[in-house]
Amino acid sequence: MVDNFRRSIIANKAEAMINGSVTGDNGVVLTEIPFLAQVNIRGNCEDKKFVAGVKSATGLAVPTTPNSYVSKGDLTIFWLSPDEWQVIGPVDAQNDLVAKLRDALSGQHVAVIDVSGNRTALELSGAQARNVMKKGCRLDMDPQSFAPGQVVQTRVAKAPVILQMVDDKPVFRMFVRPSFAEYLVDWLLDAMSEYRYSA
Amino acid sequence: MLYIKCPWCGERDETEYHYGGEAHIARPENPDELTDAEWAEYVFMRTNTKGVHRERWVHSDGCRRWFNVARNTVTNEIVAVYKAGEKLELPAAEAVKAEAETKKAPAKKPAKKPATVKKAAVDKKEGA
Amino acid sequence: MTEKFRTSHGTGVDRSSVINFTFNGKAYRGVAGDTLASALVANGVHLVGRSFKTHRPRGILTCGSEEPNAIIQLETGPRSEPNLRATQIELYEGLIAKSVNCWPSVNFDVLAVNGLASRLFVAGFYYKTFMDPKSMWMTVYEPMIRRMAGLGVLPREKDPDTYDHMNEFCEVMVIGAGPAGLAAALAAGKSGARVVLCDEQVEFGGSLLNSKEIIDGRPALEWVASAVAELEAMDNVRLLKRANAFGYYDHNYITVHERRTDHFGPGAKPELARHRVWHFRAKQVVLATGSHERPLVFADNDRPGIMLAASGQAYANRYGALPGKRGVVFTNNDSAYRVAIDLVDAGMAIPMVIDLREVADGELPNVARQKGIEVVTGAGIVATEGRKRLKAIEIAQISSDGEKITGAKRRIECDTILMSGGWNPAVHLFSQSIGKLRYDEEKACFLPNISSQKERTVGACKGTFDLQSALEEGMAAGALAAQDSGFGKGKAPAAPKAIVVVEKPLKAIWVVPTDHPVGQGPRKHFVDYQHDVTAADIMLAAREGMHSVEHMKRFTTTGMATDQGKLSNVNGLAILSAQLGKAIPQVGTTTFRPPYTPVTFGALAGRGINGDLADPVRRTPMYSWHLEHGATFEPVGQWQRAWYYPKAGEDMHAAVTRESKALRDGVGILDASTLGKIDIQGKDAAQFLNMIYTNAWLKLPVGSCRYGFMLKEDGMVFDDGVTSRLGENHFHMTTTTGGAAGVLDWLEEYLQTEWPDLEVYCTSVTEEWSTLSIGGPKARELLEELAPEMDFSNEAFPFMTWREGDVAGVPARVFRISFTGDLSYEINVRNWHGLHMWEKCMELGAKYDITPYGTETMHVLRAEKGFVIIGQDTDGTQTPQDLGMDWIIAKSKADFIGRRSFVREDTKRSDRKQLVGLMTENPKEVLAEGAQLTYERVNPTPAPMVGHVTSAYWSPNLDHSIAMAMVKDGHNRMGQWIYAHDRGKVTKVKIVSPVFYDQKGERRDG
Amino acid sequence: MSRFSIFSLARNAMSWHQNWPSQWRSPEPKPEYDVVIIGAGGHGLATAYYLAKEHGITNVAVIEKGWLGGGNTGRNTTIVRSNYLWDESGLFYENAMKLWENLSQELNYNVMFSQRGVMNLAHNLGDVRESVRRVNANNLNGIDAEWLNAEQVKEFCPIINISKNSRYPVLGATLQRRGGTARHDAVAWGYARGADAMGVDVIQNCEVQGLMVEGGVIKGVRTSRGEIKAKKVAMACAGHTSVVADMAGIRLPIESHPLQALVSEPMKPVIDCVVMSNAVHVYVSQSDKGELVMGAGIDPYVGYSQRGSLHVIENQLAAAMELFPLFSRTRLMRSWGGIVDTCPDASPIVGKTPVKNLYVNAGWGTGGFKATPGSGFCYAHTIAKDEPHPLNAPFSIDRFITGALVDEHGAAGVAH
Repeated sequence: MVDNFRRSIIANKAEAMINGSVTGDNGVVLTEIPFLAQVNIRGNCEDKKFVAGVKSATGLAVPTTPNSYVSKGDLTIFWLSPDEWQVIGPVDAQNDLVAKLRDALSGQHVAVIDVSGNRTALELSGAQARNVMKKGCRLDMDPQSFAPGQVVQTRVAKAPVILQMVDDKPVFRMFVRPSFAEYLVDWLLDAMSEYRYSA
Repeated sequence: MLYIKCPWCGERDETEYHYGGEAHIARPENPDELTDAEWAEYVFMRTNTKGVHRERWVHSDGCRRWFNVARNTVTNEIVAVYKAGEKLELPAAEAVKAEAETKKAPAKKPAKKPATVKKAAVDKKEGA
Repeated sequence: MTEKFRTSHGTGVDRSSVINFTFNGKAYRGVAGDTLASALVANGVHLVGRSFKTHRPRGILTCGSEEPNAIIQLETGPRSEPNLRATQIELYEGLIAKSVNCWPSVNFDVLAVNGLASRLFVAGFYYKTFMDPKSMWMTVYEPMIRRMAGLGVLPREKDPDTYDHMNEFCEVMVIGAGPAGLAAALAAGKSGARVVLCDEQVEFGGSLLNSKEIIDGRPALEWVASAVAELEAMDNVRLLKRANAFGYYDHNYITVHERRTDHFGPGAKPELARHRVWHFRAKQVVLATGSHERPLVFADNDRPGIMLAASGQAYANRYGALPGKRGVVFTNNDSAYRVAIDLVDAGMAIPMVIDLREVADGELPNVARQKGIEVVTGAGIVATEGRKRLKAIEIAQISSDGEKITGAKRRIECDTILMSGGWNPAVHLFSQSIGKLRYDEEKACFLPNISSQKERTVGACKGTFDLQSALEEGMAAGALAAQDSGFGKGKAPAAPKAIVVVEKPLKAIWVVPTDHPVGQGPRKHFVDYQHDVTAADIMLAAREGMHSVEHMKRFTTTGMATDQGKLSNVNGLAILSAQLGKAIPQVGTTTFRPPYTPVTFGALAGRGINGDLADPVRRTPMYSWHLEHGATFEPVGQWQRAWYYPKAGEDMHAAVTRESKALRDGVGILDASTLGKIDIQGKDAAQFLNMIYTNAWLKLPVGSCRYGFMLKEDGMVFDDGVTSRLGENHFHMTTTTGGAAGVLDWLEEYLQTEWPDLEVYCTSVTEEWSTLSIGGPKARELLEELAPEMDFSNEAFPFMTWREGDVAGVPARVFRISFTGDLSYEINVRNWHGLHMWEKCMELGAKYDITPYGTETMHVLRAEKGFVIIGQDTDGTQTPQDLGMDWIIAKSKADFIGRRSFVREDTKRSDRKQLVGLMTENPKEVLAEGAQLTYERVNPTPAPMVGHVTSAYWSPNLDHSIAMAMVKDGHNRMGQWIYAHDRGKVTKVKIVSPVFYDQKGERRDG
Repeated sequence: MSRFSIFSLARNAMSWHQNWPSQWRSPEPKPEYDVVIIGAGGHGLATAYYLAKEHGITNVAVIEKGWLGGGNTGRNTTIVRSNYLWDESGLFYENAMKLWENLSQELNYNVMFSQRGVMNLAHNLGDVRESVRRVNANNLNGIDAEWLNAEQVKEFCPIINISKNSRYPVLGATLQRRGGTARHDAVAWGYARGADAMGVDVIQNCEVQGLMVEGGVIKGVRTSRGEIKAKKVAMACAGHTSVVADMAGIRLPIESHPLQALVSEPMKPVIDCVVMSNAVHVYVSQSDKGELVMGAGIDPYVGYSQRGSLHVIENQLAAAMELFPLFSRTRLMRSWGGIVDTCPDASPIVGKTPVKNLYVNAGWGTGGFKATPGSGFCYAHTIAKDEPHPLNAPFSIDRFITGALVDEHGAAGVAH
């Protein structure tokens, strides 16, 4: 069923993102990927039952390495903290995910929370994407330090984000709280301006 | 800009954290049994160490874990980072340094705070 | 005007590419590669500025960032920039520059009259005078001082340029791209480590750019070119030119200020950030920051035409601009002989080198002699002539202790002095890193001694002044730094071969005598040029008890000018030491602080200078609707909340009156999405809440809600909100808008550090949910229409409970809670449904004349009910009892956070300031929030204040003003009249219950 | 003490300034003093001055581990104001203000106290409420204070951006016209010279290494230059108070934090008053030399390093650009840090300690410089009489036990 009621909080920025993006080999492109399913899981990964439960519900082994994620098909699990993970799934998958996870983990000290609305996703890609990230993010963005398979919680400019390295084209995905989304878009578009000029 | 190693997320800039003050001040288990002065000791009094200071930070922008840092407040050198509930064994060299920092104060504290409170509380925390 | 002093030799300029520019209103020509200073030198212009205090004519002294004299106002209009150094301004076509701090012109400066009174204007004179009469300080003396002070002028317009920041990480950061730095970068780069090499100059090469050294049998610049080419070819190496490493902070955090577009002039594209501040976190640092030549302190050593020797050499060799027609070299060391030789080779007349040392028998002096230059040893310049340009000097033999003139004076006509008092390693960054310095007697300078961070120092910065050793040190340090950062084996590549010239030691004579005792005659020995500080000033400071170098600096202002003491600090310290009869290390040095050279404010602000980018503005999903419907916004922390929705012609009062009545009579809708929301789960969740809140939580039924206070351990209220039980072990907590992040950190603090055994998880869901508060007698009807399948009757859905269901086609949690006292529901839907839900409410609510209301109306309505707002009615000094809310403290609980503090002497007083309502005599008069209260009407000052008005509004529903206040002993004074004071206005007010409206609470059920 | 004046200046100019006497002696420590003051900053020196002047106690040593005036006295942004919220603070700082107003004449030393007016900006409705509250409290306490609306703010300080679209819109400001700035070094020097002239020994390069306590009574101090006996010992050592108090086993509710400040290059005058914005941590004035003098926010962690983090300055300047767009093209010339001793309620501790005849004066946070004369005046009284002056009685250590805090946090009036 298509949900005709939902609206992205930055729907008003769609055009600005298109105009602000620079295509081509030396470009950088900013887009929103709204409405992704996001489910937060709290639990004890040293408990085999927990690991098994997550596995049975998602088909994925819960990542225990800090700052990493695992993916299979259209599901991804982010490590967020020693007892916290976030499952990212396709649009509208959240109800199913929550049900499966709660079922698989019932009886354990866990929390499974649908947080699909708690953040929206921005994707920054292109040859200059890494340079744009470096302007706003205080983490080491070089490929040897931040590679596909890694996800961190940090800040871009002054917006808290979950930052996923999707692939090394590079593609960065930022999960940002909706209230910060317009600020972050404005900030990124401003930071991209020099590449518009030089392109 | 301090560079602090979160025990889980790794090294991050100071701006990702919030400072949580002196570490190892455990909340008394039976506040009602304390005198006002003893309660004030818990709520307000701080060591404010010049030298290696054990303090708490929380990785607010990251994993939201509270943890402990032993930092030299004169040089900002971080001597150790350890998780909440863990004990810190200072490396021998650092222990000597820390000792040297406090050497200047040979006069020792009269026990302003009943040792039992602190001890009980500390045991509780560090055993946790 | 033609470039009369331009030669055909400059290695760094392209004489075929002519650039026109204007200086002090006059047109000149320069060439590509010139700085403003070199172009002026080429044109024979030396008078470029006036000193700060006595407006003495000053010339170009240096060729770099240490320049104290040639201070320029560049361009006009919004891009005008004050206080730039001519030695660092790259020439571009059409450049317009003028000297600062002179009027009407640098040639004829009225304030030069100050020079007449210079005998009065000694160090610290202003501490001794301008005191009488007292009133004249503010009216006459200080305004006069302020008018005279200051250098350039800030443009009044908004800066049209942009700035940005870049955060980078590297294994090896090499600062300074002279021979040692280039070598270090090469060695480190070959290891594969990420290497950064930065330099403040336009080109890499450092001192080699200015000299005529030979490396590997070729001109050194060829080696530089090949080294740079090699580095450029390495993917792992980043090269930054025009990049001043200005700060060395904790944990190897290096900050670099890069000037990216200034050299294009005003035509630069504003999209390109004009300046960039780089933040580097380096595993290892190699400091190759070089050294600064030190001026000699001799009589009237500040005339235009007097220049540092190596700078004169740079103008000749690099820029092909001769400093003058006929000059002398004045030195205490061998390095200046190179200058004499190069200048002669370049075509300048250098008849003489005056050497303070009794013997000058090194290789270089001998070469100079072979060139026919007269070398006068054991002698010094004891006087100079020429007001706007040096005309002549007098030299004489000096006693070996440097104290007095021993022979006859000899007058020599010349237009240039090239002076060298030795070299100060640029230890600024090393010192900033908390590295410890030591004083080296033989080199007469401070050198790095003990490193504090992961850093190595090489080359001239380490006191290694010979080229071969500098190259070798660089190679070694680069390789080791790479190894320590995990790359390579630490083996240094072979260094190239330079020609080794042995230099003899210098002789430090800190003040060259003249024919009267220093400071006791007309001749002045300048130490700090820009600030007009003389040797006599420093001696005076010492006499007056300023024995610490810091006292001396502050008393005389030595080192406090825009050159930050690069030229003056060591000379000043040495003169102070001599005056005190102590060795230099005993008197100490000063601590160097960032920045190494001044950094543009805009660059430090970064993208932040563009309004909203400075700090996030947080918006709710309904923000766009509020905006379209004319809402006025109120900032609450970073959030923008709708404040009120004025209709055409309405002011705030009218809008709020309309909104308030609408809610009490019909139905109103408020965007409450900004409230903090925390999901709390686990078998110990209720027990945890029992410790966190003052009231009891264990027995709250599932499906119910409860209002709670959180206290800090000092017993004072710090946040509040409604928390609902979603399941046996599952709660939904709300916090204040501003408190959300702090409360979550605080909950985690207790959970993780005090009670780690509790099985509780807290997760922020603030933005998962959009919250719409729908209130008023018609609220139920609207809700029933929005959610036909839900039962909103009082029986099925009583006050302080919550239900889940489909509302307007989307899943929702509906909480029946009220901050207005009226029947009220808070609908929570997923963030992305917020706008839909709002629009649906407006659509279906139209027939009830649903009225959107903002925070102001919300405040009025809650005040009518006497509900407090944390942060408005409280300020961190109130207990729940002070707020008249004893009922919220569970008597049954042995402990909760803050409880113990209640029984402290001051906290348990019964006459603390307490929350009450206030009514004015005149119903129309609305008190001022912040009015102070007294028991008595007339009071002398200081008057005993007994409290203040925390909230005050016009209540349309009561047709009366209302106010809430904290009043000392207020709970015992109900019905008493007291007095409110607001900026001279006194209003009689009656203490009443803070619950003004519907005191029996009959309206909340509709 | 030779008097300073334009005439003495002219007279000395005749002899090329060769005959100026030292402004203070450099005495060797005596074996014993009536009072030893630890710390030769503004507070310690002022205390010695008033002990001698008001109480006739001149057998006093002020001992200093470094150079006099070298701590926070010489590192602050020199703002002086007395518009504090609570009666206790307001009356205390107002007493200091009255002393400031005659200080140059009192000390015969031009401390360049310049009452150019201090504005505290309000950027949101909460700020406005708190500002009005403070103005009214000040007025009733006899302290000059005004509320200015945005247009009046602009009139008083024309370069300020009051656009409604600013990220930090200016809704108004409080103004204390009698507030202003002073020349910080001169305050220390003036007090040192004045105290010295009355016989006080100011002993520099003398570090306290221990406190001699016997039976709960202070007997003296152990220093790097030997033991010095004293009937009374008074701490005035700001950021290092915890360290010194610890030598007597006293614990305090104090944390020492880095606090940074900076100056720009000097420019022709652009701003004549002092502007403070607590909300965004911008505090700015322009010195008589033309430099913008700016204070930043306090770094959050305990620190004795006298250095802070650059991002604090970057954030401060970003906010400053919004308020003063024309600052963009000036340049940061110097930045530095101090060690501020902060109390949980943002008010100081001035009074007795559990050790008899040992006194404490600390916890000034950002208020220390402006308090200098008042602090010295009251502290001297406390030491001389062994009981607090009524003005500093509320600032005892005991308040942390009784709960009678003087909480200046909520009042938007704390910083600087």
